[in-house]
Amino acid sequence: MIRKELCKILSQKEIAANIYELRVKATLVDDIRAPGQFVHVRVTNGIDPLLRRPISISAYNQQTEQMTLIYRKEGRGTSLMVQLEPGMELDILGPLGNGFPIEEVSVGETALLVGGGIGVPPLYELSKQLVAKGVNVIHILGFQTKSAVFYEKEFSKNGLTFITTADGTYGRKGFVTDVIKEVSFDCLYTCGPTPMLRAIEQGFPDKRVFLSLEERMACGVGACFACVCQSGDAADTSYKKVCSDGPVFRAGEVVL
Amino acid sequence: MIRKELCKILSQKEIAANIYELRVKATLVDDIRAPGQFVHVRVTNGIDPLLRRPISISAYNQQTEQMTLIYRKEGRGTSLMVQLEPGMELDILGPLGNGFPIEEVSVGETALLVGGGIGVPPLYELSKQLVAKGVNVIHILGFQTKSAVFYEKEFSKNGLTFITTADGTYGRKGFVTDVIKEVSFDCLYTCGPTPMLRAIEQGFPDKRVFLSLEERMACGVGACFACVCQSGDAADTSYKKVCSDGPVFRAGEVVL
Amino acid sequence: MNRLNVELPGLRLKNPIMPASGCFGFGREFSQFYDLSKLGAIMIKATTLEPRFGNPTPRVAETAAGMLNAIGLQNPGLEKVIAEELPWLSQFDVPIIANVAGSVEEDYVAVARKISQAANVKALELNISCPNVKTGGIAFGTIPEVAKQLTRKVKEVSAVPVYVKLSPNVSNIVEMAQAVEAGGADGITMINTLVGMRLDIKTGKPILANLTGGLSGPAIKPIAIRMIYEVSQAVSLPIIGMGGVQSAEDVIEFLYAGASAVAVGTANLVDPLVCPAIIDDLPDVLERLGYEHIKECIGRSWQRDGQFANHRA
Amino acid sequence: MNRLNVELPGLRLKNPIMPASGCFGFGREFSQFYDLSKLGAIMIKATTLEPRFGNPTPRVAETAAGMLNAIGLQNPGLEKVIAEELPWLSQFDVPIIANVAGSVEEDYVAVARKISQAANVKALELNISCPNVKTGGIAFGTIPEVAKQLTRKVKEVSAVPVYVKLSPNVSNIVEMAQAVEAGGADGITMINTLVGMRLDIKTGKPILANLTGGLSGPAIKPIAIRMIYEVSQAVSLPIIGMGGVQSAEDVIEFLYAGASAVAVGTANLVDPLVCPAIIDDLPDVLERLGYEHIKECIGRSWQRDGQFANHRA
Ligand SMILES: Cc1cc2nc3c(=O)[nH]c(=O)nc-3n(C[C@H](O)[C@H](O)[C@H](O)COP(=O)(O)OP(=O)(O)OC[C@H]3O[C@@H](n4cnc5c(N)ncnc54)[C@H](O)[C@@H]3O)c2cc1C
Ligand SMILES: Cc1cc2nc3c(=O)[nH]c(=O)nc-3n(C[C@H](O)[C@H](O)[C@H](O)COP(=O)(O)OP(=O)(O)OC[C@H]3O[C@@H](n4cnc5c(N)ncnc54)[C@H](O)[C@@H]3O)c2cc1C
Ligand SMILES: Cc1cc2nc3c(=O)[nH]c(=O)nc-3n(C[C@H](O)[C@H](O)[C@H](O)COP(=O)(O)O)c2cc1C
Ligand SMILES: Cc1cc2nc3c(=O)[nH]c(=O)nc-3n(C[C@H](O)[C@H](O)[C@H](O)COP(=O)(O)O)c2cc1C
Ligand code: FES
Ligand code: FES
Repeated sequence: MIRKELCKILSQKEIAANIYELRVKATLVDDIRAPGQFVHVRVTNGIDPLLRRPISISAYNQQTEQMTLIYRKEGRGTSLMVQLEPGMELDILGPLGNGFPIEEVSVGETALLVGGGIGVPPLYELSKQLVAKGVNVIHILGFQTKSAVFYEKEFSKNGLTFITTADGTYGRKGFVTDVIKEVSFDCLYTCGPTPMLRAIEQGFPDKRVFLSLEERMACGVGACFACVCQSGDAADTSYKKVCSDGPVFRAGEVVL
Repeated sequence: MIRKELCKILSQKEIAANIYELRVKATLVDDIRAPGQFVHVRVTNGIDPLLRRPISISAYNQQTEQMTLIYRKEGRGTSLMVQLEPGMELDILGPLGNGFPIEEVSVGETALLVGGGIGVPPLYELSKQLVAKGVNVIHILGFQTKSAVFYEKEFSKNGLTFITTADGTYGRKGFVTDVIKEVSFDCLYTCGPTPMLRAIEQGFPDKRVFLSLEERMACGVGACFACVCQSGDAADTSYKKVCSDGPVFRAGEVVL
Repeated sequence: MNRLNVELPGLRLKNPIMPASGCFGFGREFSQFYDLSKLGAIMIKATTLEPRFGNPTPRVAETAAGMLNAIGLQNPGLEKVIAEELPWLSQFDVPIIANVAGSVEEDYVAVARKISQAANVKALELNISCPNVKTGGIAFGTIPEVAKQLTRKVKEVSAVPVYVKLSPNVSNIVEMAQAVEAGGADGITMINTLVGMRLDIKTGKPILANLTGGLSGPAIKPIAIRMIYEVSQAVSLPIIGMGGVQSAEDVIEFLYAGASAVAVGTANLVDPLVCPAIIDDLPDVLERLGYEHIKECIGRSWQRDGQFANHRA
Repeated sequence: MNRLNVELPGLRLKNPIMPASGCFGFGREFSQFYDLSKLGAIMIKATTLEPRFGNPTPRVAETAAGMLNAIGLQNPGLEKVIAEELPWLSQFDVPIIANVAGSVEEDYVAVARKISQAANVKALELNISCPNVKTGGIAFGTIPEVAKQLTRKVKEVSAVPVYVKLSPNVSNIVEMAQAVEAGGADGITMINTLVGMRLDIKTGKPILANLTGGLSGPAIKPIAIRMIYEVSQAVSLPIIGMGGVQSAEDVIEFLYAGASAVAVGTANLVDPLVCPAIIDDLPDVLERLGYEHIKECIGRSWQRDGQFANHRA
């Protein structure tokens, strides 16, 4: 079930340049079904800004009813989120969409998790759940520059972790796609900018690949048709909604 | 000089039902010239609400560069002001307009100060300055109901103070105009709702009477012509601006 | 006592609140949040003869106190709406207002004839004002003679009353309203969105793939109020008002202006529970303002005082 | 290097920023806050032949991200503006754009002839679009043929270039722009305010004494951008854009849309220092976006990529 809930802020901290980790307590955590689902955040009761902001759930714990959101300070909405302090309340709608299918990879197989920038957060919970299941996990995380890198330690606990930076100030210089070629895997999960997703999709036509997409949204629940993408099957003139059919799709399922 | 200044909040408290007393530190206090001037407050950096809110200066101290604003929680703007806490900053434009002329009353004379509801605050500094000058001061303060009464003690220190409430729950039942008839005075200063001002103006055509007006404002500095009123001299087709020519006018100077 | 019920051509409304077309899909998503029978009515997404994919993305952009959309009438097409969406909606005790769109007159007529026969469709809303479709749409909505003609054609075939949805992108909204009245419309819904645009500060290019989009939300409310104020005095048709409604107070303001019922659009996208919240708030707001029944608010802005003797305020 | 200078008919602007007419009076109040020579130009309050008292109060009402005004062209009249206001303004090194208004054609012509001869008046802004005056005003702004005729008459007598200020309250803004171009206009300023209304929740009556007022502020920005985008591609006249500008980024968005300079209206009423703040911010914003000179931004939204070879982004 999707709930609209006033959630209590537990903590907030800046974990890299302009990257914030926000922990909240919320009963809607009970209804999260898979890593990669997201929530839709109303950053103000007023009209400035008007629309909600979609943010991935980067970790959650159903025992404690807590979840973690990691976001980058971008424009007006996320700048207002930065001002949240412990004890305050935040209007959250969720959980939304369909997450990464962990049943697609079996015990003993290797999963490759590839994240670009602000696409990294949802992979963290995925990584934890895959490891708990007994899957080998390798991470390739791409960032713009050294100061933007976050969660290297956390991911490293779960498996081999490569970091790339576009400007070479940390880890390998270049893009995640440069590193992918060097590792072998059974199943690939990825989230990040569309050009990255497109390169990955084209690079591994024969593998099990799951992509998490971003699109500008209004309702977040499938009612307004703002966030559609075309079906990958050319004969099928229907559409998929990123918010309710996605944000995670199997490679080829939709046109990137 | 008028300044636009980010002023530090010193304290805020609710002094009657929905009536708040806000103390701020501001160098613009140096430029206040008379009681009855006002400031124009921007309650948010954003666009909701867009316009500033005019609030009278109810007390000020040029030694300490502090001033006090007393306001009623009405709509969106004043509701946001209620959230201000010590240490926060508030964008204030001021001091604005022309205040009450204390030079119009001489030592030993009696001044009657008549305030209605949210017209009471600017009279407080006026009362203090008149007493300091050696003028006898009598106050008649009208409120809706008992819970809305504020500053009775403060005014009483300066002189005889009558309280009226419209519903009779405190002080005399009725309106300030019922009490005025019973006192004698040399000069009258008043601030409050227009019907009250009109009654007072008509009641004492032969006395020195000064009225502080309210009008919807935009700029607050005299540029936009939002807040005009007609000159009391019928032959004069010009206009007066409440924000820069007022808010205090001599009775008869403008059409109420 | 029900203080909220309103009767309009074809529509017995429990209350004057309904989601606006395009902001509620066909109701399925919102049925997760509350019982749709609570609503006065539902205006479903625009239906065209054939399925439409709509415009490329991005389709939405935010603006100050508003948003732009260029969905482009995406919908599954008449057949599927009749076979799947309307029967699904019939489980709820709520009248449906079917939003009818097309590129040419024949499309409108074909959709209107068929959809007006569905059991739960109690009225049509003729969408002659969608700014996001290239052919037809906009011209129907800005030329009085064309709007009148289309209204007449649709009236001829419709089994239920026809409301015409007016575009605010005109020099003279009264003229448009009078034209559709002359064409036989049973009511008017207004306003649709204003045509707007946003540019990306980095690239300099339009944010919306469609370049322009329709502006909705609180930003347009003063324009909607003004137009309803003008139109309600110039025609004798009832008006369903919309444009930036977010609260019960906003609803009252639309009724004062001259609307008989009110649709909520963009606000559903921000708060999926906004319609039931408004419905729950209305009785208290009426009480506070001193009205026995919501009908007393209708047209108050231009009625002479005393017209409603039983107003207590 | 000056990265901000722009040349327009009659106007050598140090920078493309100027206060919009009616939001700056005749500059006196703002001169308390900063040196007016800093501005690109000043658009002074509308001047009419005779003094005007304007509308009764309340004259302003707030709306979501905007405001309504119904000042009604209050001004001291041509004679006083020429005898007192313009000479006072001549102490500043800044071109003045005189906003000319009237009820009938003869008024416009009389004001234009006289005021265009003042030494510091470098251009006229023909206000054919003020929504708050009963006679004349609005009709001039919505009927292309009338606008063209008026433009021609004023051009005949004006000693300086004539810019015509367009109303957004029309079905077809391009048609209006083309009409004034055909009438001989040297430039266009746009947009004026949209007609709106607010009702008092307690009384049900309009808040403004004038009933309706002109909507300005951030709420209308997407409409202004769209209209400038359309008009700048359809005429060959330069455009001074306005409508909701609050920041240097907003200025860039207007230039992208096709404006050559930008006026700031309502924002002056909220922050009297907004114009100098924007002027100070612009070089940094240009630097960040990779432009050598502000002119490179003009019309970028519709120009083909690569048209400006020296853009670094
Ligand atoms: C399913 C999904 C999951 C996401 N998860 C995360 C996350 O975990 N962490 C994170 O930092 N960001 C995430 N994003 C991106 C995030 O939604 C945007 O960064 C955010 O909306 C920007 O808001 P703003 O007000 O700061 O920026 P502004 O640029 O001021 O926003 C203006 C408008 O554009 C929309 N917008 C801007 N950028 C994006 C974008 N990339 N995707 C969708 N809409 C956008 C905003 O929602 C808003 O409506 C996610 C996006 C989607 C669709
Ligand atoms: C010179 C002057 C001095 C004032 N001094 C005080 C004071 O000391 N204490 C106090 O509580 N109030 C004072 N007021 C009234 C105060 O400005 C309004 O109560 C306040 O603006 C309401 O804002 P809001 O957002 O809460 O209400 P809303 O009703 O949401 O405001 C909507 C709009 O209407 C305007 N408005 C609403 N009421 C008034 C009003 N009475 N006068 C002028 N504009 C109004 C607002 O400024 C705003 O633009 C003064 C007004 C003026 C003109
Ligand atoms: C995302 C979106 C989609 C819309 N689709 C339609 C539509 O299909 N048919 C229609 O007549 N109006 C459509 N509209 C317009 C609304 O029904 C309504 O007239 C307008 O948005 C103003 O109301 P609001 O400000 O409450 O949103 C749409 C509006 C939005 C925001
Ligand atoms: C209080 C006020 C008074 C105005 N007076 C005039 C005027 O006299 N002449 C005119 O052409 N435009 C007038 N305008 C319109 C502005 O010049 C401008 O076109 C409009 O407000 C849009 O810009 P903005 O959103 O930046 O305010 C006025 C606007 C406001 C808010
Ligand atoms: S955001 Fe509304 S359908 Fe996806
Ligand atoms: S508020 Fe602008 S002139 Fe007084």
